[in-house]
Amino acid sequence: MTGSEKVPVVTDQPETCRVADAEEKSLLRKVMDNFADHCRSRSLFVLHYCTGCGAIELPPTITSRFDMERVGVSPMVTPRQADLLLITGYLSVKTLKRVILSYEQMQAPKYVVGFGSCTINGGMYWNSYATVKRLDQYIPVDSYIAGCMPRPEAIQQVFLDLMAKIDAGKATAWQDYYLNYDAYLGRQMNLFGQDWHTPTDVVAEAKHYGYVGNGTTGEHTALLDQRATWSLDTVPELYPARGRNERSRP
Amino acid sequence: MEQKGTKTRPRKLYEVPNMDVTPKNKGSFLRPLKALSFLFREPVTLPMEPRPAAENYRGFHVNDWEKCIGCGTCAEICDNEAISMVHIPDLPEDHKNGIKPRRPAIDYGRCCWCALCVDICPTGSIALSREYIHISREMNTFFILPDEKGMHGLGYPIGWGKNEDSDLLDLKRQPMGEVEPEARSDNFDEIVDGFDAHTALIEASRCIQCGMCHEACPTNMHAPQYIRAIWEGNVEKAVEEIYRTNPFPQVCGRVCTHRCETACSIGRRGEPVAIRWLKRYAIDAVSPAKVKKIALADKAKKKSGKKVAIVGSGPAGLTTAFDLAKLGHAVTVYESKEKPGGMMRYGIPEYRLPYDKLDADIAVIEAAGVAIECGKAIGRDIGFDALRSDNDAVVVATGLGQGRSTRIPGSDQPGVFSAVDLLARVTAGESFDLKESAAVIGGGNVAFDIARSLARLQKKTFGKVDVTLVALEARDRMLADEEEVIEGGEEGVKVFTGRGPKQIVVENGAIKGLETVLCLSIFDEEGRFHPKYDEADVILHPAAMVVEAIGQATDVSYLGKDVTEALEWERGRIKIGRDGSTAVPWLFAAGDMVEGPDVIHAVAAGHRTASAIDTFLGGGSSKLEAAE
Amino acid sequence: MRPENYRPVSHPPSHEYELYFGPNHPGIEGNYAIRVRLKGDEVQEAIADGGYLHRGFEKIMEERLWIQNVALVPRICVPDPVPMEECYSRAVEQLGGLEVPARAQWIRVMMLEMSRICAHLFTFGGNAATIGFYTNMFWGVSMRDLFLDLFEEITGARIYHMYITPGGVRRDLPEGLLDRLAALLDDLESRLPDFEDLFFSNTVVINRATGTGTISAEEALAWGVTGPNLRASGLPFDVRRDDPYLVYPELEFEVPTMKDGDALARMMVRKAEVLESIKILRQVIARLPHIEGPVRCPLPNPLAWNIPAGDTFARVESSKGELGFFVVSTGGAKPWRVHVRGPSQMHAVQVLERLLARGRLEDIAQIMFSLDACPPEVDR
Amino acid sequence: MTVETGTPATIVDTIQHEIPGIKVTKQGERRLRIDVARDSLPALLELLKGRLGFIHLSAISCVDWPETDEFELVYHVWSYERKTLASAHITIPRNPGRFVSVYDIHTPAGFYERDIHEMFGVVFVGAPNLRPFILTSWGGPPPMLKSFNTREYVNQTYEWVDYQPDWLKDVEAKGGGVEK
Repeated sequence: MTGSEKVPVVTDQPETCRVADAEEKSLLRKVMDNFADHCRSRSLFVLHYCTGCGAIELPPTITSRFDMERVGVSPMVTPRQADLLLITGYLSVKTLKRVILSYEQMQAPKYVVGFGSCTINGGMYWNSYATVKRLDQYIPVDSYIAGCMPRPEAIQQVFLDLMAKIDAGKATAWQDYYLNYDAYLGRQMNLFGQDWHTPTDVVAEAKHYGYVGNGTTGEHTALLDQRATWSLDTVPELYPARGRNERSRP
Repeated sequence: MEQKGTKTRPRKLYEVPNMDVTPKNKGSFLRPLKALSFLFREPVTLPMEPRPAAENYRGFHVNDWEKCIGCGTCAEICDNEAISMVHIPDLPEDHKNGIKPRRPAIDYGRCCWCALCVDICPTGSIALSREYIHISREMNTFFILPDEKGMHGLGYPIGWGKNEDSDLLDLKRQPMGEVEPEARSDNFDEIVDGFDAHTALIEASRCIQCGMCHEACPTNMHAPQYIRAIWEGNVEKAVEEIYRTNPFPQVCGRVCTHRCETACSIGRRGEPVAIRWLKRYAIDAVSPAKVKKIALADKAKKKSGKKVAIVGSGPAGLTTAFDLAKLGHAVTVYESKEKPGGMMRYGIPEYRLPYDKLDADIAVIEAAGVAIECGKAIGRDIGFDALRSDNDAVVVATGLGQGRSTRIPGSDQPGVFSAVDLLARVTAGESFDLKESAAVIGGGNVAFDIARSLARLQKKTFGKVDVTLVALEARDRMLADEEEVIEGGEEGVKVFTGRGPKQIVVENGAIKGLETVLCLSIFDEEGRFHPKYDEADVILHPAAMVVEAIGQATDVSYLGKDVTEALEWERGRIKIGRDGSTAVPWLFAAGDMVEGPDVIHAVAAGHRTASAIDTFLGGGSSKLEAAE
Repeated sequence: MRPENYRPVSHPPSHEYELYFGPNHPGIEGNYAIRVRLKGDEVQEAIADGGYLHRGFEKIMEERLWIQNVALVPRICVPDPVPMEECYSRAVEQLGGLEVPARAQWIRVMMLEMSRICAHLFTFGGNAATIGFYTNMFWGVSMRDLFLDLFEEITGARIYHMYITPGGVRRDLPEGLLDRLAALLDDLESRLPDFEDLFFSNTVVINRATGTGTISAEEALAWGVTGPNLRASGLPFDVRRDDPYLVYPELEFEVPTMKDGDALARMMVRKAEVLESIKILRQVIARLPHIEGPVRCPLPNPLAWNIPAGDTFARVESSKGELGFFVVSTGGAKPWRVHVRGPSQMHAVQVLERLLARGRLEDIAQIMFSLDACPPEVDR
Repeated sequence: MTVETGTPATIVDTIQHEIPGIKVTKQGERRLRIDVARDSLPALLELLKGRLGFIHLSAISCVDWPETDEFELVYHVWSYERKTLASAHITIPRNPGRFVSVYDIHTPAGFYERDIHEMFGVVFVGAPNLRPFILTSWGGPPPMLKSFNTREYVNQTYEWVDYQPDWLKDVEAKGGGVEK
């Protein structure tokens, strides 16, 4: 399961990743982008995915008592319509795969918040074989909240903080996934095995959004290219119904 | 029959009375619309500002740096290895009082806010505040070094702090049995019972393994290790740990000044772990033969062919001898008195240190190959030059054998004794003119040793005790150990504190008593010894004999003129380097005569000296270093 | 946008198809998946897929000191953490021969019942949400939050209290807490008719939930169903009464049951249990002020605390059913083995698979939530 | 002679009468410990369930004992009528870790056996479903085995954050730093 070589960690997202095209932008484009950012920050749809303990504080946050809908934060059941992915605590390896699939399905711009100790440095489960220790090695993260688990007030504040960041055009972690996709993919492969791949063509998306950098492609994405096409049967573990389980076949 | 009984047993499963909550009737279709009334109720929604947390909320850490001693117990108990100790060179370091220059840093990528660190903290410095919001993308902000202001310096009030209910430390020592004062006051039997296996285990379990004792001990005994071994029930391992640094476990297990216990973290808020008694328990629990085997396990197989002579068989001399013998050198110890042990035998009364226990320690040292020649005084029986010429190196460790005199009027009377001299006579069983009443001048441990010895002899001889002890220091600043003062009082020693000796009153050639005056101050403004007295406040303590216990001096006349001149001197003592070396290359000095003040320091000096001699002799002292 | 290598997935030419329920869906508390094979909207077969919340608890508990595990155990079941603390602590007490002081026993009962109310209120909401009644969820969750405020006052934390330790509890109650609890219970009681109007006697809800996911009494026993789910099938078994612990024998309470064993019956049993818990809490409020004394027996230094060798099985009635901890000690400072038997290990796997196979697509979420299965308890 | 049914004494008598060589110990008011040879276990469970009312299989616990090279399996059965929990202890050799399934006696065994199979690698012959449940993404050895060192595995597989906050840089500049 473990690859021998470790991929260097990108702890901090490059702050300048939008500067390059900012220079090329026309004034109108800039104004439009700022306006879009402003609007985005006022309507955040949170993917309804309870990945760990911290999710228990989400119902209070969303419902009457702490009511986050008053600032435009609302749950959303499908990834494709969601803006915000909350990693509410520890991630088992099995969940991480689904998280990556969900994250890749979300439309850019998309934001990720890590809840509590477990997403930062392993937390309570630091010596558990089953959980992932650092979230930012596998998907880019916009913000972390300290706590085990963070209470609703803290979650409120992270929403407000994130909204301010989006409004200011600084919540750009998602671009890092495109710019350094090869490194992210490499670390995912280290954990899941070399045959790991997802249905989303991230490199093509990077081209679409215009965030192709030196790190977008590399040795790991080359492995993906060898596979050329994706089909249900190539990821047996994710979709065990295929070929694995005779009982479910009619 | 029995089978039949079970077979015909009625199945009662469904007959247990129960409460059926089946709804009687469905509500009207419109009933849910009642919820519309909520439109006019006050909303439960809270304002966006974060609420203040509850009074014992477990939020971010705070740590009072003034209180924190850097013991690292918080890091030890932490579930998640979230706490690591950070060495901060700016902070004060105080081994004696158990303070390390380090403070806990906390990883909020690990912490689970269980507050076990708070509950176990020996000082009560660490606490959890009511602050709970920290949001950042910068990983480094999640690793913090909390001080009393908290994570963001905002000074939130403390939430979960030290509390008696949740304190995880056992602050009470296991009780130590002692012989009752009535039963002990007329004999020299050992007073302290020692721990039994069960109490020793419980006492050992109190240790939090912070290692403050190790640092505080002059010879850096591995106290945490042997305490852990005792807790594990492995006394042999404990003895092994003890012998790594101390060949006098029997002695130090009884009469050590236990600097370790002063530094003990548990002692911050409670009673320190009884490290000394645990050591005594360990060594008492292992058979002498086994002790020998353990102590000599690291003895060198080869002989070095070098010879070393050691003058004086006190703790410093014998420790040096033990180390050198284990390294393969031929060591001879010369002792002027009849039996080896020096002050340990002739200075410490038997009720504190039974002689057979001391003999046990010395037997191990002899088993290492050390030759001890008793009754051989250098300068009297053997010349110092001969010693020099016969050996490759010489160590002098003759201690402080001479009592100092107060030189007050009457101190030259026949009935005035020096404490060391008298203690030695008591040990040797020599007779002296014991009187029915006695006065002791001095407030240190030696003064109490002689006072309590005299009390015993008086009780034995006359059936009653009349010993007065006069100390210069006030009661709360007595030099003697607290337990000496208490036990002495129990045995009938009358203690007068804050008084200085004025004169010994003599009438008709017989001592009538000791006159003392009130002491106003002991030291002058520059901190020098210069007591001031209130001459008007005079008390006469009736006594037929007086013992002076105000300090000792050394006698180095045996060195001879040449050597004395070749040596460097400092305030009447031989000047030595840290390793016991003197200005004369082949001559080393150790123990009370050059340093003081107690057995454990002498042992430490012995180790250093032995190591230096081994280097001087060209032997690799690798073994000793490895043992360190 | 459509990736370049996108190929449409072709289903086999069959009127049967497979559907992946979860892991990100609102049908169950937490991160869990069900794979269902459907014919039309009739479920042919359901296969539970767990492990998304697997943290290897049983393994890492073997690596930690007895006291350190106190911080770990509540995390086994997020919505109802107190029974975990109680069960683990009691196992350690049984092995170590610790006596829990009377006052601590009463406080523990209080904590357990508060936690039960919280868990049931949460389930009220969840049950409603699975059939599209979000108002009830909003009410349930905000009501529960008031209890969490009290928890915060007592223990210093909202969710993971880490309050019950072997030998008692960590601190005594803050001043005036019992009054505030009494007021909150009154408040809750006064709110229950609202829940009743909106939800429990709502014709739509009753029609919708009647006959959904029915478990007969025989099945319930055979499948190892416990807790409210068992009682909803007419079997009045409750660990608190059958295998009593703490001061439950001194308390008066009923074990509510229903006969039907369907989703509605399970909801009703939970509703009745909230009332019983209120009753118990009122007794605690009346008795606790008269019980003086320490709240924890003296513990040895936790860094050097060996528990005598042996094994024990401690049981607690959690809001979901029978919770058991099998703890083995070899006389060391750490447990040799801790086995957690969560009630959901039955409910969320074998029982759920069987029930879903009888149901229809639209019932799946409701059945899952009506069983009140707690996936972290399954995965551990 | 009539023996009153329902008391633990009768349970003990019945069990000992039916299955010779069995050791039954009373551990507290409602706890029985039964040590039984592994071959007799299914018969014991049948007896407990069919005649004595122990119909609820509370749990099956597995304990790894590398020193004796054995697995200990503990079957906890509860009787709703007698209010007693009986824990039947058996040991099976670790190699091969193989035992017969009791699914046909107690349905809940299906889950526990599957769980033990996953976590310890014990194979239950006749179990309906031993497919991976929790550890579908796992390629390593059964993690609950004592021989599996989770800490070592974690250190090999994952990286930790290397914190470099400003205060630490200051302290390091002065010669201090994090003590290992």
